[in-house]
Amino acid sequence: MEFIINYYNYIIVVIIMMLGLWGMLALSNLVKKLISMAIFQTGIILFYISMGAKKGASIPIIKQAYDEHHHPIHQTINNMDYANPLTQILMLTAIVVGVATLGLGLALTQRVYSEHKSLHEDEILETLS
Amino acid sequence: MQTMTSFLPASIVLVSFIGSVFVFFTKKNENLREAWTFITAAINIVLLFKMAKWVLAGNTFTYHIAEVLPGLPLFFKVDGFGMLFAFVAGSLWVVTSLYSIGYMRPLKEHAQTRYFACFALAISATMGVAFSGNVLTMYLFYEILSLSTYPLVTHHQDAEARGGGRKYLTFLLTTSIGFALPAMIITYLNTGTLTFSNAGIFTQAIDPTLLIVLLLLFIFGFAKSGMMPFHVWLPGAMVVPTPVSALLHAVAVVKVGVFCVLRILTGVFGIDLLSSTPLSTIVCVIASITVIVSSLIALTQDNLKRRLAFSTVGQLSYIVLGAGIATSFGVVGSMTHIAMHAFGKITLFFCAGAIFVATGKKYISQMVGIGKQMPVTMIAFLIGSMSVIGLPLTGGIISKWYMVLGAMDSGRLWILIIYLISSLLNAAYFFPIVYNAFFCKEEDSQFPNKIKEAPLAALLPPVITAIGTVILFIYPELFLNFAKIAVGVSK
Amino acid sequence: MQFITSFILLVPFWFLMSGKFDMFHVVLGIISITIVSLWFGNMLIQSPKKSFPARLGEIFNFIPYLFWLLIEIVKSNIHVIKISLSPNIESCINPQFVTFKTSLKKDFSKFILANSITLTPGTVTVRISDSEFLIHALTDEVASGLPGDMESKVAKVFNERISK
Amino acid sequence: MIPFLYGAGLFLLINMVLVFIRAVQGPTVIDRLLSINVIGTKCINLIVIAGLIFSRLDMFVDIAIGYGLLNYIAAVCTAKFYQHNKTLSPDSGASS
Amino acid sequence: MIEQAPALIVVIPLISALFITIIGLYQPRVSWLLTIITFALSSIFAFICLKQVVTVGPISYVFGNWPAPFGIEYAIDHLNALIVLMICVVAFLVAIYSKHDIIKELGDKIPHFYSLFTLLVTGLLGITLTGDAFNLYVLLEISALTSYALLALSGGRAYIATFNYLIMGTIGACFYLLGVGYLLINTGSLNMADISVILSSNTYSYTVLVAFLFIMIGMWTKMALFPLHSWLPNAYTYAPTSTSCLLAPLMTKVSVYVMLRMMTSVFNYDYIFNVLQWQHIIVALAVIAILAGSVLALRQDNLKRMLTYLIVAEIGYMVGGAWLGNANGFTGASYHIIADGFMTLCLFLAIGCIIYKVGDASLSSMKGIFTKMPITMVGFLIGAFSMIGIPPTCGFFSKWYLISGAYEASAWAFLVALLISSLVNAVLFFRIIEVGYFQALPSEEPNHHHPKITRDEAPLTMLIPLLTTAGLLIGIGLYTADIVTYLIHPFIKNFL
Amino acid sequence: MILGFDIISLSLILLCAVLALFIRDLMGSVIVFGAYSFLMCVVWACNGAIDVAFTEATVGAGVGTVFLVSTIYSTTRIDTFKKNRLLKQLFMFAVVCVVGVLLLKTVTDLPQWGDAGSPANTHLSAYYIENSIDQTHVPNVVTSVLADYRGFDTMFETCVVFVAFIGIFSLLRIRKSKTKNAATTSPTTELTLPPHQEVDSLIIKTASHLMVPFMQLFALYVVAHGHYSPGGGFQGGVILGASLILLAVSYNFKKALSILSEKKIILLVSLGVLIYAGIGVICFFLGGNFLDYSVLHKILPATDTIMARSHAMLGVEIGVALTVMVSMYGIYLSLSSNGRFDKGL
Amino acid sequence: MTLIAIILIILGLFFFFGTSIGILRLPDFYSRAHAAGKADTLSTILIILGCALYYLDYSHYDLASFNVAFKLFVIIAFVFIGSPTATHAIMDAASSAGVEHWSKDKDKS
Repeated sequence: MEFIINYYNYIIVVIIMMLGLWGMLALSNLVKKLISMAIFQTGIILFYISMGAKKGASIPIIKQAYDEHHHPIHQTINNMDYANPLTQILMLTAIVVGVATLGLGLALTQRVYSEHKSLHEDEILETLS
Repeated sequence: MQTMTSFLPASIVLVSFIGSVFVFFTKKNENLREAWTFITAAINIVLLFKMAKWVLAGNTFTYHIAEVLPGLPLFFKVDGFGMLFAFVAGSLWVVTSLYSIGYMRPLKEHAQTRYFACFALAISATMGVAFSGNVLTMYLFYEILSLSTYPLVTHHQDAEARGGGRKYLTFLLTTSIGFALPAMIITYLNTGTLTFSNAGIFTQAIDPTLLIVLLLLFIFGFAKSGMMPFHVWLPGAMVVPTPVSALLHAVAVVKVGVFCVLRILTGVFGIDLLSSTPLSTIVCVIASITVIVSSLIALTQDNLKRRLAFSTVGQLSYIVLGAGIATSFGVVGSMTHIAMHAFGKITLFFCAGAIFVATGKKYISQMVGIGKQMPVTMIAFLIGSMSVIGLPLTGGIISKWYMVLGAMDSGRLWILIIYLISSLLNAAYFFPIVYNAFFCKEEDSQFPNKIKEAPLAALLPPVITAIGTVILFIYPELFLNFAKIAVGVSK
Repeated sequence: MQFITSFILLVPFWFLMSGKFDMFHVVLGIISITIVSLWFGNMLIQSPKKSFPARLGEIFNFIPYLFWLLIEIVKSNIHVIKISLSPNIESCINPQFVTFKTSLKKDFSKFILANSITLTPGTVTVRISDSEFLIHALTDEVASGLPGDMESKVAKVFNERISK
Repeated sequence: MIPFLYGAGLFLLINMVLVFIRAVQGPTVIDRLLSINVIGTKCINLIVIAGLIFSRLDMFVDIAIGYGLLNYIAAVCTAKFYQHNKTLSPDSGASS
Repeated sequence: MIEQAPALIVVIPLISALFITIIGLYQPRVSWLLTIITFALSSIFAFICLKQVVTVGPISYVFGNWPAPFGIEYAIDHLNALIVLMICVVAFLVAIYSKHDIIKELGDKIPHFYSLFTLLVTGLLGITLTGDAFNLYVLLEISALTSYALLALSGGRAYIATFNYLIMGTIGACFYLLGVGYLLINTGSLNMADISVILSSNTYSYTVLVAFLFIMIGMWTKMALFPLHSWLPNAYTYAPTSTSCLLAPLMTKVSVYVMLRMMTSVFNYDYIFNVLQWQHIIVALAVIAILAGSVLALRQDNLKRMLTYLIVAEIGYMVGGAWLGNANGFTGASYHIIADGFMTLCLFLAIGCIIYKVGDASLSSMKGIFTKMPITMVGFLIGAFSMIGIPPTCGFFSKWYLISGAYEASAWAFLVALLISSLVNAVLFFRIIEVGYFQALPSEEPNHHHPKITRDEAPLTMLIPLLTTAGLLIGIGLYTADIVTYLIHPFIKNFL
Repeated sequence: MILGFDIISLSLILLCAVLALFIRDLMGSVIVFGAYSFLMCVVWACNGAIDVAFTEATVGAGVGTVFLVSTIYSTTRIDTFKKNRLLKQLFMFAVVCVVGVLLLKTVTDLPQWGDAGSPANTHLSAYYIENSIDQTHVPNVVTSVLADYRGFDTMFETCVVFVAFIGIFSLLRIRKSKTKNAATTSPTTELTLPPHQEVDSLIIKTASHLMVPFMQLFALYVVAHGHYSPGGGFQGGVILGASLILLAVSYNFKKALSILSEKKIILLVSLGVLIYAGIGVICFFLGGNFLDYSVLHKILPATDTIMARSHAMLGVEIGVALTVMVSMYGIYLSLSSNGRFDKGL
Repeated sequence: MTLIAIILIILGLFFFFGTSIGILRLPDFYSRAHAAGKADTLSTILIILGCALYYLDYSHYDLASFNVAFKLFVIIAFVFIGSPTATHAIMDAASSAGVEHWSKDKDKS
């Protein structure tokens, strides 16, 4: 039980990723493939975020005091108090990349549909052969 | 003995190459085009003579082209053997060019420009092989030769030519990439060098099994030498116009193959290594089998060119056999035999071509009594076949003599027997032709009793080469000395 | 005019959001507000000719309406929850579509009316076509009580005259 | 107070599971849309509560606003889809 | 400006892509010129970098002036300086080449094409130069997205093919990202050099293995190693010719480079070859890839499609070479990246010319092509010779090293596969040559009077890149020793 | 991190994912997938990753759903089922299981969830947290790392958006009037859209009137205050774009294009990246490395090197916002009108 | 103050519970939309209001906290406008798409 609680995120990550991967490879509908792709990507994002989480830490925005010229006053900052910013930045990028890929995939889907009048992979392959 | 760096070898290769380019771009004017051929051939000869003088004095030329792999440059090195071969190729090129004109023009062959250009390119590559200083360079020019002769082989561009061309390239490329290339690389990895040297390059101890494998890979890798079972391309390529067969079988292609094998045997393995290990026997056995089998096949052929082709296969194995004996005399003999056989065989091919030009006949059975119509041609044919068989008054005897000497030196009597049998077989497949040509019964003769030779341009070359064959008997030193220098035997 | 009005409307929004009053952020704010007002001022303020006091009046009228609406919302929630928690749902509801015509003219007042109807007990606006409201009512009594006094309240807020 | 907020959040989540049952059940797509929309709105609350638990509500509130806006837009878009595409069952849907 | 050269290599195309888009709104035809200028400049800077690397040693360029593990670093060593130069030159040549082709195939989408084109190359350049594992992912995605768009531009069957590519490419990129995640969780760093240092000071755990595995699988998917190759042939076949000319030489090669890079600068020899000991499996995979690629190529009738299968085989060369685990194999793999890049380029350019003039690239339409387009065919022949491995073209030398490596590692299957593939290539290309050479004639005429096939060459903007590439193939071949001693060996020295 | 929230919402997420993949009606799966993203966003907020949560809420859930819906609108909702697929699915299931087991085996090797002492949480990230304020004066570490320490990444991230837009635009755009090669484009590329009626919804329109300006201002606020609170260029840009999308949805394309014409869209989308890259290039000319903002203090008024970084980050964020806004809008327009730019969702 | 906040939140939760039950139990789409549209809005408003109060109290009514409170009001305002609109849109969509509505008569027959 403790194991599951300690590693719950990671287990879910694996399951989600594999679900997405399976969907990408096995499902026939192009839009569903893309949705699976997005699921796969979120799985990875969840993985990164999970590794950056810290028990008892706050968000990575530093509580800062400022002087009258609006310049920050120097203070010592403890790494343990704030969540990991690095993984978050990486994942910001990953999300944007994900949505860009999704958009492009959707554009392609539309074109495939107008070309083959179907979104079903097997049907499209049938029309090609 | 001194080594000098000189652009000369490279220039010979380049001249032919440039000649080929010129030929290609002067397709409009036939005379100008062929003038280029002759001009380049003449320049080549001059350059060759210039070099020959130095080489005979015991010097070697080197020229470093480019260092393509670290420690493994492309470079030319001219020694006696290379010189010998270059001489053969260069001088016969002139004759063949002349013959080509005489052959192509009357038959109104198409795409003559391409033909001459590729011809020059092939010679360029041949020279490259002759002068190459290491296996890599040799391999390079070997491949270029294979590719540049492809348009020649498929000159007719019909279904038959296609089949022949396919066979040609399949065998040559398969063997060179499949066998020679790995052999070369393995050799390099084991020795660190690929430069030819008379002592061989396998200086440190090498696994004997590996050596055997390498030997086989090399011998079969240079399949232009026609070792059985990779000889198939050779008769297959007989569909070509006769001058090309002449080039293929007498001058450039097959000789390059044999040259390469000889170079490998002497320059890479070295005579000492060969004779001190079972390698020598292996080479001899392979070559002997080829000699006998090909001669037997030649006996059964009715198409004159095919018979000549199988004869070539046999003769090539002769040469390899000579080197395989691994004694100085044997090697000298086999080197010289390249030249002797070249002159002899090219005469034969020229004659076959002349017959075709004059009468359109291809088959031996149709040539009964031809001597009455084309006496000059058939006399040249006779001389050529004598040289191939190895009878006195022709150059062939000289080289065979050395080979026999070599065989006796090595103390392997069975090789002598092989030589004997094969000579007999040679005689068996050549003399009936000549006999039937001149001495057939009146009623069997298929030709009118009227002299009607081929045009002069087609007639002259066989005569020249036939005379050359005879001259080589009188002055064998012309080539013999090169060979002796190459092997290091005193003159 | 639209620009100025929307600018004035947006300024407090920005500064209450921002909460930073140093020079840098104020300038940023002004720039942002200007951009938005220039670009979308005509969208926020649909009737450019209306005078400023009239606008203020609308806002003041709107506040009591809002309170009334809040009470109605709470009522409606209690109503919905009563229904959904009642053990026998099917007996206490009788869903039906009801239509009625409104005499409100302005789009904005129609919008307020529609949303108010949605938030008040038992009714949801489904569609407005011209002046006809299609409404889904959950029970019979609310269906019969439409549109009630809401329409007049809305009209009062926006100074509209209704024909009833 | 924090445990209370924690409990409140958990209660919200459990309720979301209940709403989600409707999304699973259907029966029509629009039912799903409705329940998902409700879940979306509740997520705003959840984020605000999470902000309080982190005691950094000033930071979380921006997300909540953005979230509300985007949830609204997504819902409107989907609704618009059905307004254009006047059928519910996919089989007779856009194939006309 | 010289010390900024590493950044400029990437920044110039990036900015020019934006300008192309803007100017393209008003002057679509200018975009071609801009693209050419861009890559000329990039090539110059790449060359400066190369020179500097050779004389001074590896360069490190940090963006934003943050020290290496904290900021993003461009680590330019001997090999990637070379590859960057190759990418720039290839892009330059394809840019010149594309002028007429694009006008013919895409019509009014010219500025978009060039913008995407430039960005694609930006991405590839960045991938090659970067020393940051995550930056690599972003650039990977840039190049991937642009390539999806570029591939699909020609329409028709390209759409579904590209869609499949998109799915596979995303899987590859995601796997890579996952691998980087596992590295991050182990080391807390993203800088390759830094990761390497941290990794080698720790014991290798199971997670490191998974990280390595996922990065490799990701890259194999991207480079279309055999069982994962299914997307490649269709995607490249149905694409606009200029796109396939650009993508075929670069995309897969850069992925191979990433694999090499990961093996060398993140993990180390000891881990890969002594701890994991997968080399036998992967070389076996490479063997299968080579054989399968060759055999499948034999079955194709369309030249473009045939070439795509050859790429699959060539990928096997490089992967196998890299995993032989010795200097020669690694040299072969690295050198083959360059060689194969130009080889593929040459062939694709030639086929592009043929398609431009003849209309399609099926084998039957090649009849009499030698008479019709002799210059194009010269280029094609040289490319084909390089593919087969005939000296002095560079294809021979890469094969040389690969065979050497295979021999040293006693990977006999790989050696044989290399040879077989060479032979299959020979068969393939000579089949084409035969068709082009022979079927010109109506054959049965007795006097061999052939109907004149008029010469009809592609425009000069297409021929010049083709011949340049062909020349480069030979030139690179002749300078192999320099490339190997001054660029590849210094790179490998640290690894082995 | 809030454990209970996480566990329940993750379970819910899993359900959503499964549901999204197995609903037959594509609209249904898109809707459920929207919920999936929203819930994901909650998880991230609970894990302390608020910038990610913000981005996911805007980019992933909001705009992503809109894109999916537009695509389905332009194509079809039917997901036909064929039996012969089953074998492939089973095979893939086996493959995926293998990979999954491989990954599950690593789980125990990983540091525990929320372990502050794991390498990932100590090496680089500690440096950023401890030095961000001193080196850049930006309390939001995410922003400072995003725009400065790893600004080069972000530039390309913006570029990705740009690429996506240009790619989609060039793929889909069909110009009716001046297609010279109309004969070459096969008639099949002309898609038969469902019969289109203008749906004139007064309520939605009026609501958007009210909301759009405030949304815009809020978005600009998010961009401007990225240093102090979550948000920044991407999130702000997406909200800006989303507000435009809202307008386009509630009105029609004519209105939509009158706000931003096609030409302007292309112009602005490049301009945004250009601002970013341009700031980097200015750094060149001032003698710094690419994107070394500290040299900008030479031209920015009244700033030292550290404030220069802070201010340049804002400039960069504006560029990002511009690109993201316009490209999201442009992508929506392309997708929903199937490239015709005349009528759509 | 905290107490008021707690009461508000609990009320909000209660309403939300009602919503979920309603969504689950009500027989047809339109009536469910009633539950969703109404209770959802109110519960959100209540919970956020409670949070705002609590936060003000917690941070001792300083300037920054009013800022936050304002933002929370913005949320409320958006929900106030958005939620009915969304409900309306969905309803309209349903009726356009032709979702059958439940009625007593039909159920009986």
